[in-house]
Amino acid sequence: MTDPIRPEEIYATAIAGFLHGARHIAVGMASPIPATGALLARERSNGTLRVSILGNPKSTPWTNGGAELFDLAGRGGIDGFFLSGGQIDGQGNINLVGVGDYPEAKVRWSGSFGSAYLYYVVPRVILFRWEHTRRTLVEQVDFISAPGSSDPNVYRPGGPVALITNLCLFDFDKDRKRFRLNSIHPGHSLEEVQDNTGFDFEIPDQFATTAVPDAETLGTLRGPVATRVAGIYPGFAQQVFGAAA
Amino acid sequence: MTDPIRPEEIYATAIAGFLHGARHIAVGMASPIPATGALLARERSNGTLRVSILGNPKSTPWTNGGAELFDLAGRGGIDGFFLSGGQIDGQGNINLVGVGDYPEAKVRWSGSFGSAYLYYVVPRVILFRWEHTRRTLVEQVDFISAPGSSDPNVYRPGGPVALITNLCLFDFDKDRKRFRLNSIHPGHSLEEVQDNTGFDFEIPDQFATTAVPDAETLGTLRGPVATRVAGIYPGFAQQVFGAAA
Amino acid sequence: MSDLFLPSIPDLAARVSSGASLMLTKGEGPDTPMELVKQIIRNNVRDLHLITLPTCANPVSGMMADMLIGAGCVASVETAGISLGEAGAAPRFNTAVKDGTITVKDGTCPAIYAAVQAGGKAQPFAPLRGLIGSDIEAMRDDYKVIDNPFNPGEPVAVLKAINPDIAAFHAPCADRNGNVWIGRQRDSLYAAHASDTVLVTVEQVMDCDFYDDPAMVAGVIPSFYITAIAEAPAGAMPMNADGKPDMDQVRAYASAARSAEGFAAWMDANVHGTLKAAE
Amino acid sequence: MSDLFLPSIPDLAARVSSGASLMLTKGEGPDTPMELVKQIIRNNVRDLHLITLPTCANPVSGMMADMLIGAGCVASVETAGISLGEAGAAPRFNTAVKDGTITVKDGTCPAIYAAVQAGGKAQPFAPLRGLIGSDIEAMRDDYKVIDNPFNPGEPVAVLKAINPDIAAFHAPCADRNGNVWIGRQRDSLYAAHASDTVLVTVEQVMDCDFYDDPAMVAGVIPSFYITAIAEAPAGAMPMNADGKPDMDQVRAYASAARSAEGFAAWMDANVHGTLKAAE
Repeated sequence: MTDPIRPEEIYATAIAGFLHGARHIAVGMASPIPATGALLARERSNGTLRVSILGNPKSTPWTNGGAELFDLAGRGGIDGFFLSGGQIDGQGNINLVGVGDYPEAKVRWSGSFGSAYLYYVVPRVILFRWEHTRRTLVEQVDFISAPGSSDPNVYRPGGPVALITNLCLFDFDKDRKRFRLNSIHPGHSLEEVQDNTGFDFEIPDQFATTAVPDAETLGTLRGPVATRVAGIYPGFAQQVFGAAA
Repeated sequence: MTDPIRPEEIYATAIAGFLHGARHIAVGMASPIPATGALLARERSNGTLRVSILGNPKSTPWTNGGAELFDLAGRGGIDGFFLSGGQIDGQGNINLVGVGDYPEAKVRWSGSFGSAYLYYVVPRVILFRWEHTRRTLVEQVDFISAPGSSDPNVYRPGGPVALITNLCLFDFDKDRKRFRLNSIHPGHSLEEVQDNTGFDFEIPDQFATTAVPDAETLGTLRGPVATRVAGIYPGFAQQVFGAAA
Repeated sequence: MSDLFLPSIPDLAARVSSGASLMLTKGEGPDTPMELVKQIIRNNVRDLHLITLPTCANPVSGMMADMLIGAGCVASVETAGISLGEAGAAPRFNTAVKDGTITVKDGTCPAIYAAVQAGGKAQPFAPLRGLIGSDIEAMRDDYKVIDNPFNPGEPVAVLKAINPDIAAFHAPCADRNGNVWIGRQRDSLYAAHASDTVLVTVEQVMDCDFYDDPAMVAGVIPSFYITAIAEAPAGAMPMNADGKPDMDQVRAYASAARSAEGFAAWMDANVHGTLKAAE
Repeated sequence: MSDLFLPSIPDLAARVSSGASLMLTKGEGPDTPMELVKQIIRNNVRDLHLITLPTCANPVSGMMADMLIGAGCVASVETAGISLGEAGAAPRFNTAVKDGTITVKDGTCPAIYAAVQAGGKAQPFAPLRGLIGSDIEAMRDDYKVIDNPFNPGEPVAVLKAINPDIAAFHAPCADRNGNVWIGRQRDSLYAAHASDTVLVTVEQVMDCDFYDDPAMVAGVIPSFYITAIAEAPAGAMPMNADGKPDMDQVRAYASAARSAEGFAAWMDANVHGTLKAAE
């Protein structure tokens, strides 16, 4: 009857779970799954959550240029944001610049974008990296675009709360400055997670299997969320939801 | 045939003499004679001089709020400005705050406005104070809203070039940090200037009588300049030019 | 309709508590929230820290600040200038300074702008050229002089960022979603970005969304900066909606406010009277 | 007509000399001055210091930056990100970094914005929270960490102000007096305020004065910031005037530019070819 649940729907549902009570979530460029999660949270918020999706003037409200996102975030007006990294390490440091000795690079990525600010000031930063390998989740990043934590004298109301991959969901333990396994996605094992993670992380006695969306959530995702996503990421929406813009 | 020349016309003509080659002059609030001088210079500039008259959105071009004047001036985009003072002293310091011991005041004026910045960055600041008395032109101001000069390590491309009163015109000698008599207005004497000035100033061997506007200048003043002034300072224009807005 | 639209000016005024810092803009255009300020006065609010962006030296903005000061609502003022513009000095302000009943933090326009823009950007402070050697710099403990980190030996003033508790202004219109159109009266936007609570009165609420119009949206403060909006036609008077002040009204105020008694009588007739009549 | 209107793109491009710092905006809207950039490339300009405000990571802005780099016009890049957006990595940029043929000053978006806004305000530097502990801060000699003058013991990053020699962007329209309408694409305004020379291509010049229209004027860069304007319909292509990039063209570029040979052939056909045909 229903189409099978797709991994993207599980990830988006997990992401939405971190956004309860938020008033304004921003989504960076080229982040369709985080956008889907944020838009799911928006549908559940009864209109109280605003989602600003960067990269397209039509989905952002700024009237003072692109700096306004950062200004607003600095003022505490952005509750959640999403960051990825070519490398992410066990301390939550992210690298968006490249592999190898800086400034030359074996592999060069596009750059750090707003990470070296938003990671410090947005209270709920959700890290995502769909490729969960020892290449991406490393012991120590080659370049710190933005650090996972800061000394106590540094102004830092924000930081990572979670890391989601194609294998599992980690929480970030701010006190111990390391990741803790929260749940493993259906069909994957602890051994698989351990084999593919380049950093140490805490394994609690109890951890769950990542929840799959229930019928109501699926209806929301495949209905109003899919329609909105199709307006912004038509290729992605077509592939995941079969939805046309 | 011609109406007698009014003092305001002499002052405005003298002011215009300082504005040759300027591209953009700003005029502060409630400064009708400086505005008249600037608009005279504009008529003579063949359209190359812009005059922004503060206090009325219609006569200012800003699209980034009131800060834009100062930002533009800091960038070198304002060539001339006008400042007055409840007190002006022999070092070119101006006081727009009050008489007596700060913060209490025997007399309180409205405040320093933009003086503590524009006086530093606008290359040609023309001081004006129509009441030339020992009460206004003092040895030392009670409060320095903005100093006439700065130490060499302070960023200061701008500063005073002249002071015009109802008796005379002073130049400001930047090297010696004091005023030098330039010319005395028709009908007034050196003795009168000396008796009414509270600070020492240099008296050169030769000084002129302030020039009265020639016929062409008078025609410009009483024609296109009067019309523009009437749109901004209707009461003043009526009184000086008999011009209606 | 957005839930930002509260029914009345009293609802907005109720958000202004004694002891708050309150920012008013300079009143060059019809941005003077006079009806709201009258209600704040009626509420007998005390110990406000009034901050002018950067002056209240146009006839109606100056009158508004002068009324607040004369009514005893204000403990301190940070300003680059308070006057009634062409109607002369602000009599209650000048008297309060002379009597020492208010504290003045004298500033200069670009310093107030820079500190407020830093506040809106969540920067801790703003550097600014100028200022050095002035008594403005010397008298302020929220201004300091540091060595320019990129030009050692050059002293540069730094100004603590300003984040007012409350900004209040009038605007031409809001849309049905609570976006406020200010056109190029952009000081209102900077005040809104910097302030924790933003109270706006508007001439009218329009049944549209400014984001649908590329021209209009360029002059908009987005709704998420706004705490509450009240529709208040003529809410800026004696500043007319076209930006021209009614100078007869301002001069009548200026004349009355020269004495404490005259001010009290004028306030009775023009501020408290409207309340008393309603009681 | 204002004397800002020069007849052609070559007149504008002639103002871009080797060694200049050149700011490009991020290309979220149709602000990509592609035709002008092509002419800069044809002029064989060298040693540009390219500064992106704050990225060139949308398809057409990234392509423009990548073309300049691939053509050898660029000595160094200050950026928070260069890519072709959904068309993937910027191949010539990535290759140039790996080969060490350009220097990259890696930044972060709000730091570039803050430094450019400080430049536009003639502030010597800008403080910014964040940054501390990142290699971005560590690697830059124009970023320093100082003690917060108002909160001793708190380290704060300060960024040297950015004042590019040249800003170049495309805009929807200019009026007959040389005022440029950008709507809410306000990064162009901040680039113009900060830069010494401002080169603008516009879809069309309109026979009006934007100052006569209170809605339009809110989205205007005043003429006195603008050095020269050329009317260039479709001057932002493959960014369409409605803000939608022609992704087929961008993908064709991305595919060709994967190799040096493919890039050279693409440039011959799409940049130099247009000149050769005219010769």
